[in-house]
Amino acid sequence: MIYHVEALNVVKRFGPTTALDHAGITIAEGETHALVGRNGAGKSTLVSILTGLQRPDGGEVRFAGRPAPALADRDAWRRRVACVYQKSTIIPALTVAENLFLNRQGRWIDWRGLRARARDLLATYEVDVDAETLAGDLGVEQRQLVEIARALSFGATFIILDEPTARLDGPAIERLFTRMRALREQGVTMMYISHHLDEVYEICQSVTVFRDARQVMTRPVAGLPHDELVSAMTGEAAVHYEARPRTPGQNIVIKAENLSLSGRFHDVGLTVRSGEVVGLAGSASSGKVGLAETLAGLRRPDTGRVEVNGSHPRSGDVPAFLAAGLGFVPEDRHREGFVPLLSVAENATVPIARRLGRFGTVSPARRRAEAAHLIRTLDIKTEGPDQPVGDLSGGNAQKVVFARALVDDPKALVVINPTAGVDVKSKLALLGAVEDAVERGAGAVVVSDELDDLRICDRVLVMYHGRIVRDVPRGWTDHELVAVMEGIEQ
Amino acid sequence: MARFRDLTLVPVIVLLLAVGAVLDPIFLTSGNLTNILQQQAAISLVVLAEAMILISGKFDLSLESTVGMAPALAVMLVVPAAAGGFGLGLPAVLVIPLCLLVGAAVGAFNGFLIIRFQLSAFVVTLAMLIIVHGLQLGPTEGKTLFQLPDSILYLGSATWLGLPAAIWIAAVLFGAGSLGLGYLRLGRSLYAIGGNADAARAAGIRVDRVLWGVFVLGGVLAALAGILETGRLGAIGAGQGVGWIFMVFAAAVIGGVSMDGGKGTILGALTGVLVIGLVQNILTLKGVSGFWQPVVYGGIILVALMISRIAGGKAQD
Amino acid sequence: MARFRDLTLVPVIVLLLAVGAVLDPIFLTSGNLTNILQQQAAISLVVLAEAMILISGKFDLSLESTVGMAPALAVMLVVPAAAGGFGLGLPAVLVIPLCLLVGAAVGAFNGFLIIRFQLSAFVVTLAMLIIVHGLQLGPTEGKTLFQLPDSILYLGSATWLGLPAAIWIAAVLFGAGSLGLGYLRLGRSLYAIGGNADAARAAGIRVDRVLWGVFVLGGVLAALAGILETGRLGAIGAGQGVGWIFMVFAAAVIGGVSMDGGKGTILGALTGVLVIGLVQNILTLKGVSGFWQPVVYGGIILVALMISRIAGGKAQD
Amino acid sequence: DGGGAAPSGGGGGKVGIDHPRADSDFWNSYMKYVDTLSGELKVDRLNPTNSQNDVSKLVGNVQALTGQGAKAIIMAPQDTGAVATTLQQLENKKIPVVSVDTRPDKGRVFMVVRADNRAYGTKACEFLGEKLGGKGKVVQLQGALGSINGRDRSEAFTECMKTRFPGVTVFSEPTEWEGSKAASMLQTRLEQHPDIKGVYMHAGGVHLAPTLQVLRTKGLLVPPQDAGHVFVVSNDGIPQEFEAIRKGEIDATVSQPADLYARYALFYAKAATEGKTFKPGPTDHGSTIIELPNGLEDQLPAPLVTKDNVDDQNLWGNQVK
Ligand SMILES: Nc1ncnc2c1ncn2[C@@H]1O[C@H](COP(=O)(O)OP(=O)(O)OP(=O)(O)O)[C@@H](O)[C@H]1O
Ligand SMILES: Nc1ncnc2c1ncn2[C@@H]1O[C@H](COP(=O)(O)OP(=O)(O)OP(=O)(O)O)[C@@H](O)[C@H]1O
Ligand SMILES: [Mg+2]
Ligand SMILES: [Mg+2]
Repeated sequence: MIYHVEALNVVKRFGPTTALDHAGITIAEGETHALVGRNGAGKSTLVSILTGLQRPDGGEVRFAGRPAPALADRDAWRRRVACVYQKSTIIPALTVAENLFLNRQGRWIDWRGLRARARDLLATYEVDVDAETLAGDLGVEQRQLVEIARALSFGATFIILDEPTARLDGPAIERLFTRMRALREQGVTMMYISHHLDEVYEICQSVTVFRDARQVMTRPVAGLPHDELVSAMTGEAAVHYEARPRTPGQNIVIKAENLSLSGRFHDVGLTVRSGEVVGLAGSASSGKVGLAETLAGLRRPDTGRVEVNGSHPRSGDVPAFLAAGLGFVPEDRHREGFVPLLSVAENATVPIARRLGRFGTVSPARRRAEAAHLIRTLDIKTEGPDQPVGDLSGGNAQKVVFARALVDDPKALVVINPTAGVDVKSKLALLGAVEDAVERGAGAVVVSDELDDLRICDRVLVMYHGRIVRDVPRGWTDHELVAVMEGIEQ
Repeated sequence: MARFRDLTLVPVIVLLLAVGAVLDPIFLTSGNLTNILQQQAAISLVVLAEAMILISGKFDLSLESTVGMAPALAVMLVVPAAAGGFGLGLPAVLVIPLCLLVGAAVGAFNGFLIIRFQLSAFVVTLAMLIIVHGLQLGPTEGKTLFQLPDSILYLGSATWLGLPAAIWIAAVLFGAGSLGLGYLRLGRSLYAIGGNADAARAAGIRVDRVLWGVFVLGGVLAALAGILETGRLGAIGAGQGVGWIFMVFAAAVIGGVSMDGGKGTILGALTGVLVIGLVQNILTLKGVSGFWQPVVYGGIILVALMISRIAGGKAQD
Repeated sequence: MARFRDLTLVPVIVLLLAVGAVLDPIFLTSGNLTNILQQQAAISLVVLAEAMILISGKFDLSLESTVGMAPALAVMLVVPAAAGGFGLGLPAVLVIPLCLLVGAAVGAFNGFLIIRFQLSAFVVTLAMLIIVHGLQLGPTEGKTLFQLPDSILYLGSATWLGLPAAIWIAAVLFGAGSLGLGYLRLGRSLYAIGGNADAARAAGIRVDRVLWGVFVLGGVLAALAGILETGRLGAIGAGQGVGWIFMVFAAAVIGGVSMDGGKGTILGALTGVLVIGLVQNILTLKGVSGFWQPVVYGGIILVALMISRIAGGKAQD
Repeated sequence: DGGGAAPSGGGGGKVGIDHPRADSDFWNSYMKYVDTLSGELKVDRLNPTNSQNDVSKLVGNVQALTGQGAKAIIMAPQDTGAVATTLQQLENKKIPVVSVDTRPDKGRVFMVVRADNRAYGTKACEFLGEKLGGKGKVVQLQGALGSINGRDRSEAFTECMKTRFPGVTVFSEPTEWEGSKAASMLQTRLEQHPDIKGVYMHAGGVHLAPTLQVLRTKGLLVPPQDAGHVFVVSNDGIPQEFEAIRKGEIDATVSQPADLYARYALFYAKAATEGKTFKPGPTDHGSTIIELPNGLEDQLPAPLVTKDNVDDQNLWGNQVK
């Protein structure tokens, strides 16, 4: 049988790290093939090899039985494969329209025509973005939608999607799937990477599992038990989330009244007690992220103020919020999450640097020890505390951001999309880490587009058009919560 | 909106015109304004070159040395030894092609080191700034070349339709640059490369080849600037172009071109050049003391920068 | 591994020492080596300042003007009008504190414009390069200040334990800088800010305050460099420090400090200074013709850059 | 000729002045003299411009001055080739040019007012050559090799040494008019050749203090009678050089007459606006006018100042305060 895409015995090393160790994948014509594996398993590395961005150290890639084109021949690659990369390939200083048609605008650009085509394209994929805005002004989510629309618009017969849904909310994911089904009907082959295994079951026909840089399993999805898939990824039996019972304490750790930020949210009030996890949910543009960033001190509200752990840090003054006992996981890890050139240890320990030595010094040994501990508890896959975070896989970088939020034993936690791009096992670990912190007496706000993340919450505040419309206690079903979020049920 | 971001300096230019007119009756005469344009014509070509290089995310300090060295070397190749040449006896008509060729060669060498060897553009072109200037000083032994072939003098001194040819040339090239960067796929690819080279590469843009081309074009424009300057001055001194590069950067950046790449327009860079030209002219007309002139001059650049910041609304980098 | 990345220039230094020793028997004498260090002491402080500023992701061109202006202004504040001063009659012992204060003020003003107004660091400090130099030219009317208080001459000309004081001062400051950036919380925060200012802010680092401090410290170091240079030269000319900034950047960048921020070490910058000092010394000893000197000099910088690229293994920016 | 008498009733016109640079002691004194003497000589002048050592600025400044109605121009083009076109244009407009300190290679000039820079080099060479008895090693701290004055001094000095004192070895150091480079190069050279016995500095303003500082730290700043004395000849004639000569720290300097430059530049410019002309031959102020291919040149005296004549009140360096 001739496969549409084959990667055989691929080896790729980055210095001491082996990202792919004789791994491979074979994808039949017209199927949607999932690639799953834990963070750092080598998925994105395979993507860069399948799209001709990197040369494998060994092994080969074949399209429809023929060897892949030379690395320099980008046009040939682009005819064979389109891709949504895990790392953004949007160019911030250009408009959305131009980003969509980058390098295929025609020799002379007809701007009016280009904009019209861009609007059509955006409309086709139901992306609610003005074609003339600068891509840099878009939110993470909108940016992701633009990338997806671009990749799908090439008319390539093979499309790779590397964690396209990590930053999308439910309806957007549904729209993407509708699109993918239509493409499959047209005979397009797809490779789909996600840490949401239910999506794999929903959209894919077969699945390949990578573990520790090797291919460990390839199976049709139909009839594959969920637990078996998870244990193939993790190499051990699957563990399920179990609700931990809690009773909130009396201390109020986060309190806000009359908070407003024009264009984002209005007149919002909430209190979070120690020993309590409060969820913030809402569909796109509901204002939940803006609110969370205000609670963390990143934004200065137009009215109202935030009380953290009994003190009133000056709004917009992040260090004051952190000093008041706040831990924070930002929405976009690349922008506010980590310093790529600095090591895992340094990134993770910035908030406690003052405790790692005397007279303003930082002892590297103590920093490394502290980091080693975090690496163990959060299960970060890295060469060691000294590896730059920029070299980590996406999910592991997210864990470093988490480590930074937890390192100072915060009294209040604000985490935004905490498990974006994190594998199933690590997801439990990260959410467990939030719950551990809460058991130690912290109060937490969890903002997420993923309902799974919200399961740890004692109650979920649902936002709609910038206002908190409902306080949903534990025990909700997906259907109920989504109905509130979509404003169907008030 | 986006269209007008290039033109944040227009109010500054209007202000300078008004101030100039009040300060000196000569200022708004067509003669004086023509002078300003002519004086800025040569340096504006270097600004054009630098703007393109900056937009594609790179850096070239060596352009200023090419302004002197390219015409000097070209002239030495064609004039007899008695006039300070190498005495090769090449035909004089070749002087302009040779000059542009020398500029292209410097650009190509810069590109080679920066792109192939992945060396720091700043230090490579800094070293080249020194080396290229040395390649003028060495053969000329620091002497001024003043027996020049007529052809190299023509462009910088001729008048076409009542305006100096240099102004026409600069205008046409700025027009071409503006259209090219606005409407050509190749031109747009500079923004993509400067904005995110990896993404540009993933989108199939031949990043290395385009960058190389930009460096070569930059060298050619600097050489052409040298030709215009040579015609305007009537000789090639050892200091031709020396010290320009700072003004070139200042013009480009106050004109809205980002030092971080991917941002800015050719039209914006042009407004930057005009601001600098107007300031210099006003300072000259008023005869501000040479000692204090730098303070006034630098102060005005700061003010222009602030206005372009306020009008542009965004933090600069 | 990471430890040695700073020291990619060490083989270049060894090579230069070997070449120098072969070319001239004087070269390896302790007298000559001391001279090299003394000659580089003042500029090395500016490199130290620039390295810190670059590591925190900013840029300062105006340091070179501070090298001349700060001591000149300080001297004019204390010497009588007959010696070219303002005739304020301030006590002469204040000259060094005043000089450092002036440097700090320039740094603070730079920081103010760049951080508060979010203006482009390149253009702000370019304008300030011009303005600060003008603030020296204006009051001195371009004259060299010859009659200096002894205190300002002392540091640059004294000898401590058989070595020029300037060498000790530079050594101590480089040691402090290296330790500070390696082991102080504040020092480490420069790397975080230069690497990703938003992330640094979200991690609780007071980015603006730290950056401001870095600019002020940079100004103070440049003023101190001015004091050392004044002592070495015995007078303050209008050109003191002028033209240094390119060499400063070259030294920092070939020493491994990135122009993009967040990368590099103080020790690396020091090796960059040493390379430049050795090259200059060898060229002087060999008496290479002044006309061709730039070509040799620039060529050696390129070679050093390549070696540091090959030894460092990573693309530069 | 007509001296500086008659106030211009008719015929005259505004004089445009462009100064070459604002960062050297010599030119600063010149600018001061221009200010004071233009009152004394009743010269009607426009605001002076300053081309800051950049010929392309000079061209712009001259355009601005003629735009403002200058009827004669005083300039000091430091790049003598690159003003050719400008001179051509001025000639077309019938605006006479007085060139101070430098002699343009091409293009009409009404009068060149300068002392011979080659003569500076030769005088320095003769002085040093004799003091050293025609043998030994000397260092020449050059200006910028791209500047005509630096090159003239340098070539004349080297040539004279080669022909008249072949026993003297000359080390030429290109300092770009920078004190810092001068100090480093002299220091290195003295390390290499401790038996250096003479120094010729192209510019006292920038080279004097660094040279003295280096000699002092090397213990070479000793009286002329001492065997270890290094003979130093400077150039410019600023007061600090005279001071150093009096103290015996340096031995001589060539006084470049800043005052005469200013006085006769203004004088000839004014004369030109009044339609006066001049002929080659001796003048009433102790100089000679010579004929050039492209105009005339008044060669002003540039005396060598030594301990013997350092207190001469006619030297400009003794008049400034
Ligand atoms: N440029 C690089 N330099 C060094 N190491 C790298 C680089 N890119 C990837 N790696 C390493 O290769 C391994 C595989 O990374 P990869 O990005 O392929 O993982 P992934 O499976 O996509 O993980 P995730 O699910 O978190 O995205 C990781 O250990 C990572 O640290
Ligand atoms: N940086 C920004 N500047 C201006 N408006 C913004 C910015 N970021 C987001 N917005 C807009 O503010 C509104 C609320 O956004 P916010 O991110 O707080 O909501 P959200 O619930 O997180 O939405 P989403 O799920 O789409 O991220 C939206 O209309 C969004 O487009
Ligand atoms: Mg990945
Ligand atoms: Mg959001």
